[in-house]
Amino acid sequence: MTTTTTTTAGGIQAVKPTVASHIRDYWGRVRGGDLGSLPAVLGLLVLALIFGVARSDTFLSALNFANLFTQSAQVVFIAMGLVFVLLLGEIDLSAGFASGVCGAVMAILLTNHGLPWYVAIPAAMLAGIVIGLMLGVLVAKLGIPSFVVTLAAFLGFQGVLLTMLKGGQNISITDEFVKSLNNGNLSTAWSWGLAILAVVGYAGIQLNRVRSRAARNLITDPIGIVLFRIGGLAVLLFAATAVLTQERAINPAINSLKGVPIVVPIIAIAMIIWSFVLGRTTYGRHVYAVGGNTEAARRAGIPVDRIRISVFVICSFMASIGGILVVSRASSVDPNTGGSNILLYSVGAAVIGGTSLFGGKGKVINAVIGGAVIAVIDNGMGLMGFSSGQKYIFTGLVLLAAASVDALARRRASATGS
Amino acid sequence: MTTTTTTTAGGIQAVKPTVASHIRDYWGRVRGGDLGSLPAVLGLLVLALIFGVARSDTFLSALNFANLFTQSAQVVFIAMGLVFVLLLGEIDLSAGFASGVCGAVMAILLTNHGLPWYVAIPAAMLAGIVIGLMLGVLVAKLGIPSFVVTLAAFLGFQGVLLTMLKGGQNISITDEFVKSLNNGNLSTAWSWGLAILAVVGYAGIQLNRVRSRAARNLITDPIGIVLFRIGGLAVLLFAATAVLTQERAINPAINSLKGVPIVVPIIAIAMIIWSFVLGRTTYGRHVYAVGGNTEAARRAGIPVDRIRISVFVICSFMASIGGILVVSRASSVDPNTGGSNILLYSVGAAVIGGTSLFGGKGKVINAVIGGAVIAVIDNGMGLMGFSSGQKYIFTGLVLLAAASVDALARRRASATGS
Amino acid sequence: ACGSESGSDGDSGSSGSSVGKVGVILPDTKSSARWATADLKYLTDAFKAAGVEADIQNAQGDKTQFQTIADGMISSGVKVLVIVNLDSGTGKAVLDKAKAAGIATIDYDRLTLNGGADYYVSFDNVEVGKLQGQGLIDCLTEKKVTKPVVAYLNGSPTDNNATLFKEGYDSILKPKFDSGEYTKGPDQDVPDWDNVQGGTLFEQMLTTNKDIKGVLAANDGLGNAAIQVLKKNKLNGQVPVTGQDATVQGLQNVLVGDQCMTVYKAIKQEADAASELAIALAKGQAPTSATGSITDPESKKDVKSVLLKPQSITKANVKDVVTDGFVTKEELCTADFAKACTDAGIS
Amino acid sequence: MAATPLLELRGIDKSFGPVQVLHDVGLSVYPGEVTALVGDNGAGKSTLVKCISGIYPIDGGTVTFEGNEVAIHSPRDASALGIEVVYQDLALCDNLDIVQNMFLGREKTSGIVLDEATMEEMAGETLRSLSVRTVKSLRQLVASLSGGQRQTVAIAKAVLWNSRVVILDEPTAALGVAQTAQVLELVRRLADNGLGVVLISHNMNDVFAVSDRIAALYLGRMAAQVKASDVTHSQIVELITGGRSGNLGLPAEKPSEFIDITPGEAQ
Amino acid sequence: MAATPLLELRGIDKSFGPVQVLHDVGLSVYPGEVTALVGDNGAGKSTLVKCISGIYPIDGGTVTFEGNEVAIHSPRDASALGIEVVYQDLALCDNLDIVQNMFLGREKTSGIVLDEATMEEMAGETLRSLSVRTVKSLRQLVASLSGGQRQTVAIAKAVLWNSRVVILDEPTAALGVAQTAQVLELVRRLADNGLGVVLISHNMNDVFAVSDRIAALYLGRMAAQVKASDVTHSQIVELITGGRSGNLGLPAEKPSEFIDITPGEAQ
Ligand SMILES: Nc1ncnc2c1ncn2[C@@H]1O[C@H](COP(=O)(O)OP(=O)(O)OP(=O)(O)O)[C@@H](O)[C@H]1O
Ligand SMILES: Nc1ncnc2c1ncn2[C@@H]1O[C@H](COP(=O)(O)OP(=O)(O)OP(=O)(O)O)[C@@H](O)[C@H]1O
Ligand SMILES: [Mg+2]
Ligand SMILES: [Mg+2]
Repeated sequence: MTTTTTTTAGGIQAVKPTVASHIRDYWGRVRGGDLGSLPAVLGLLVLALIFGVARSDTFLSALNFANLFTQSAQVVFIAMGLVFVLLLGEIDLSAGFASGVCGAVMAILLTNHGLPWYVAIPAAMLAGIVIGLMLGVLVAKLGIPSFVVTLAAFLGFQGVLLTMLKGGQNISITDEFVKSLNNGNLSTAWSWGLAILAVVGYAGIQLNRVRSRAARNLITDPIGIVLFRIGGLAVLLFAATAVLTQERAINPAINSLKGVPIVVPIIAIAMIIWSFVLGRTTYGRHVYAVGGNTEAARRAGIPVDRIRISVFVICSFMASIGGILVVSRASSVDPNTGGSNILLYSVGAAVIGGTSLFGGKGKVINAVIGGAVIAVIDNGMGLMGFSSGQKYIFTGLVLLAAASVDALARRRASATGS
Repeated sequence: MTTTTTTTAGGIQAVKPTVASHIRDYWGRVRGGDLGSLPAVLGLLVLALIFGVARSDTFLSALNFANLFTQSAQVVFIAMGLVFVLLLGEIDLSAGFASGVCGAVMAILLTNHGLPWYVAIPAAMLAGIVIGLMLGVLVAKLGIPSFVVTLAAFLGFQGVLLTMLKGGQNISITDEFVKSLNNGNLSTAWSWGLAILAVVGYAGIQLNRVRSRAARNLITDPIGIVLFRIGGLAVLLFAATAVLTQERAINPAINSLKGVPIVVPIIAIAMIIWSFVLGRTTYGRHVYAVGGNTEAARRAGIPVDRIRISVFVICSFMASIGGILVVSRASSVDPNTGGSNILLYSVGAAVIGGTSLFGGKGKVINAVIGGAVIAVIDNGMGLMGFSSGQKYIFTGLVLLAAASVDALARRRASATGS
Repeated sequence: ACGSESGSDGDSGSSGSSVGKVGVILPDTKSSARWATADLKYLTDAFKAAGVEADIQNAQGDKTQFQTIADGMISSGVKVLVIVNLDSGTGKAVLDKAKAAGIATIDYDRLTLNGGADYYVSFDNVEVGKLQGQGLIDCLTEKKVTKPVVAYLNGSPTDNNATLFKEGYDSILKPKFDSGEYTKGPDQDVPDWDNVQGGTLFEQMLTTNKDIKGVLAANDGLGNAAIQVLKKNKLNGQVPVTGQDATVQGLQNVLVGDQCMTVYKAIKQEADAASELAIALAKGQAPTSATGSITDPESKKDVKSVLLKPQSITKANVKDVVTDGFVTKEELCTADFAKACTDAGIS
Repeated sequence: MAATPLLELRGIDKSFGPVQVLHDVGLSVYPGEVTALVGDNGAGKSTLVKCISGIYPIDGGTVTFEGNEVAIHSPRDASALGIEVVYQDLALCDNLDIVQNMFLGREKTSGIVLDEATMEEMAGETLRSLSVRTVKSLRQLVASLSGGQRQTVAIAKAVLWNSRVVILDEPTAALGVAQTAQVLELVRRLADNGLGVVLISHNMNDVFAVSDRIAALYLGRMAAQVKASDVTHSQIVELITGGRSGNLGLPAEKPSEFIDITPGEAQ
Repeated sequence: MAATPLLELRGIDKSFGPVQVLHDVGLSVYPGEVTALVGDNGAGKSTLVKCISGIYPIDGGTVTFEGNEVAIHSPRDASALGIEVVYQDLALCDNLDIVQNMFLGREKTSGIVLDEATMEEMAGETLRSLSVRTVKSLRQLVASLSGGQRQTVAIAKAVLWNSRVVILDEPTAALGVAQTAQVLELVRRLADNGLGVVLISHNMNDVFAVSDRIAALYLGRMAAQVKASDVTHSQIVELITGGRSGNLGLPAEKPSEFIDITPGEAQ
């Protein structure tokens, strides 16, 4: 093995990795069971393949592809928020109905009080923050298990929602801005513009990092690998943009439908922000620490209670955005908004993506990938034309299959390694 | 301090506790935060007081007292089963619908196939065992997180139930034996007989234990405390029996209603058996060990996978009994049997009773006490005449209040002690 | 020793020993907004006016709760029990218990099969479905659509009423399918009547089958969910959608032409009929209003009934609903719909 | 050496439920000195340390820091005073890597972004100074470290900061020969820099090698606090195992509430 | 002393993902002898133990027990062969009490009911023999034990059974003076009873006090396995820290893949 040995600033001997050694290392890690989100992505591909074969004409159409995003927005947002709560080993059963309540706050302000969207949306988000604060204080300060607190909240919010909707009315919204959030599309120019911006931004960050670490003589990823990553992202994003900027209307004569759904950049921005917070800030580090070993975190002087409260705030805040988006999509809110299987789906999304229910392990992007798995299942099932009973059964089976890909991949890996 | 020092068989010096020292010790333990199910019992008393004051005529009536048992049977049974799963730090989201499926198995065999109860009931239980085996194998052998497996099963069983009921029909049962299980009452003679048997049995076991430990020169509880316990149980049981053997029919002329509900001894027997299994057998010890520290258990040679499978089997088995009882009570099964909030209530019951979601901590009796809390809330709310919205909200608040009693008690205790 | 003394905490001071208490159990808040908004109000008003103490509760779609509430009412000594069952099985269990306690029983809105209630007050749910089917046909005819593909967005698979509605519209539409005049499109149930899921389901239907030309949605909420998807594709108004319940949202959709029709059940009539019966029974009188009768298809026994007719609402007669006081003009004719309201003659 | 102690405990009592673990314990830590805290297994050494660092609330007694009475309610308070502790039960976050653990609660940032590069550099230097040679990468999760490697990380974490008092609870228990020597040298160096150091150890050679004073706990009571130069090896062992040695230590009668092994109630 | 080893390892390889921790390791354990296994922190001692006891699957090499090649896939297999291990990371169930932990996996029963009384008696005797004096009750949860008390419980757990080979991974690290002496005596007694004993320790005094043979691991390779009487204290220290001492040990060049500290990729 010929490795170039460089001396870094600290005076420590280190090995400068080459592209080959990097790939070897990655493969070693994969064989060693450190798979990251690979299995979930694999599961996603398998699912896409299955549905693609079964319903090739529709599942793989641009229209359906665009629909996927708008359909999954609520679950993805709640799941992203839940990742924070799960990272601490807590649970928030009330996130679904919290999103319903926040959606209702917005709808009531818009429709019943005639307020503009720039009042109604912040109000809904504020409602989310207040809800989270309440839950967090009960859990952190009184020490009631979060399962019980949020079970109580699950019931309570259901009641609040019913009461807000005067016992069960639907409230329609007509505000075009709000409706466009989860129904509208970006123009073709904006679509391409944002895609290019994203790729350029990513490239900038990656290259800058290599440069600055290299300047301090710390080990960097080989430039080949970095370029490969940037290229990969570019190909993916541009392909998706190309598909989404095609005409996909059912009847193009009546109505043109093209461009990236507005909800895509919304999801992307949320994902980037929260990934940044978790991965690159002190706060995020402390969340992992408290989730990994609360006692160690406390001994390190981390304000455990405040962290605990904050994750509930983040979760409910994200749920409020999920609520806003689902109300936007349905253009109405009803007492079941945020009910049904939304919560279980959201937790499932986070867990499928690789977040542990015991805390300390998980990433925001996992929630997005897991949410995509759930959305694809739901979406594909909708195309298959099963009866209700069959649909439930197949959804369960497909979910299980997607999760087994993950489990088996990790198992195989750990059999050869640790 | 005058303590009598005896020398035990092992040649180790030991202190023979007196009644006074025993009480002192108990108080020390309570101050030290080791409260057992005391707070849950306290919560129960507080609830009974609230509802008793608010609806003194109805809540405290013998009829309502008897109703409490039949109303809570399903949740209590599922919660008892869930304790095993939770002890391992796993979860079973499908227990609710599993109980529905098993109930439907019984109903279909009874009604559609005209089979007798002694075929249908074992068949339903068998269905429960098979379901549990399936879930357990998926979790233990494939290594898929139990949250995902049972979420898939939650969906799948919903579909199975719908399919079994041909898309949404109700199946009524007419078998009198099955219907009596969760509707009938014991005769007065049987009621008293069983109550006396229970007290005598308990006394026998306790006294025998004292005798056999004393014979080996090991420390025993002071006989005064043991007699006090036996007396306490006797007073409690006899008082309850006395209330329940009174006539409680609204209109005794039409229909006499008295005796202990048949479901009471069913719950009691299940509780005794599983408490025995958890507390006094090698298997139970191993369940705690795996839940407390899986790796330590594995290193001690405990077959972790088999234990993991077994708890799912027990859980689904208990769910099947819960299903049988709920079908008995409703005299019918429909696609929503075992749905709604049954699952969350059951997990809530276990958690309120003091079972940890992280494994290693919990007792079967806690599930019964927690189930009682949930049942009292539900029952009491039903008597208050709230609107739907209010009812959800108040149920949430009362649940929270009951849980805070627990949390605050433990907190106070731990502030003075550890 | 218990239950014989009836509660005296009601707000009616006139509850003498001869006037008993009435218990009403409503089914849920999800299958329709009516239970929590309309029935509750009308029944409460009627009982209050008659000075009869009433305990009205909602089982929130939970069968176990339904029974728990019934147990509570029976033990609190009601004299009349009015139930809207969640399914016939539990319904029957409750009715049996009530009868054993000597309580008079009324099936409200839904007949408990083989339950043997004393009275039955209802809109005919199959009839509702028939109106929906007919309404859709009328709209399609009016739009001169040939060989339309019709999609079904049914109610919750676990709700027996959804089955009855479907039976109704199927009976009207099936001949059209059979004759080849219409084509049957996708047919899906919406779990829990969940509008969001309904929207996704319909979106998937439309993706699969791009020439859906008519949507039979089981209620206004689901109708609205379908309309939102159609709107996205600018197909709203061209593809007729049905509904039910005459909700504000549904009526507004009808007014602007996005929704073909809704079914109005004059709930006040139904509530009044039921409360009249209950009040008479509570006062120990023999009720006279139950003139009709219906045969329980399972027990083959006759049940004394009050049967009411649901009404089909299109743009032309939206104002009837307002006139009836079921919705107010203020609720309905908000800024966005003011013009449509005027056009429809609501002022 | 300064006459006034940097940290002084007086009359500390601590019970866990019915069991009293510390009885009226006093301890003085002087700047520039290494105070060894010795005692048998279960004597209460670690409990005392956790009382000082605010992990356990004390039931009675006072803590004086630089002459002022202080109330330490949490590890935050302790580190605000400049007290750093290496705990016996190491308390590392298994899901974080070496660098992340070493800087936990004191992360270096540039702007709001974590400054990983600086932290990595500093961590590498500190570990090198502790003779750690077999760690494969500073980004290895601590869950996968060997016992000695974990202990080194915990020690490195505590000495990275400018503190006034450093308390080390059996820091060399899992360390190899070379690493132990390095840590003892470090302990001496810290004291020489004017810090107050408390070293808990069962190894008498180590104790006598570096400490200026020795405090011996016996069954939760402070048996004696003496200058290391005034006592012999065997006297200290007697204090540890019997609570007294000649005229040193506790009065003769054995505290009545301690009995060898009390088999409790079964179940 | 018997000529054939009771337990023999040959050519053991073990990697964790990309990192190879053990290279071609051989080790022989003879009945009636104490074999000390020494090595620097992170040398791979605990990993080797876990490979023997079936916690980690081995990547290559053979394990021979009493002359027969065996495959050990789990701790159950190991204890079926009569191999008992005291692990460095003690692996106790914090939610169980002392007696329950000591008998975990080997509970005494009468009929199907646990025989708590017998277990309590046996546990008490064993602990007493290990000089444990400050445990308040045998029914105390192990979570509340001091470091040394936990270690004693783990040791007591392993020696309760009739086994053929006992492996102790740094058993005296947290023990006090008296307890350490007891454990060393126990180790010697076990060997004298004809068991094969493997003792891992960083304390050279202890190693030379009780062991018959010494095996030194260096960076995952077996540097030397020699009779204790043939080597000196300082030779062993050289083997530990450098991998060779005079004509003992590994060939001179340093294995290329080990580099002091390799700062990995940030994040
Ligand atoms: N949380 C607790 N609850 C009850 N007893 C406890 C608790 N923590 C410690 N103890 C008891 O207090 C005593 C002192 O424990 P401590 O850990 O302070 O001992 P130590 O001197 O550090 O011993 P070692 O040298 O073994 O580390 C022990 O007998 C222990 O069992
Ligand atoms: N699960 C794992 N994944 C990756 N590396 C590991 C893992 N377990 C151990 N290692 C590495 O293997 C090497 C050997 O570890 P091991 O625990 O065997 O050392 P040891 O000789 O017991 O050291 P100590 O004396 O400190 O206990 C260490 O460098 C450690 O970091
Ligand atoms: Mg200690
Ligand atoms: Mg080791």
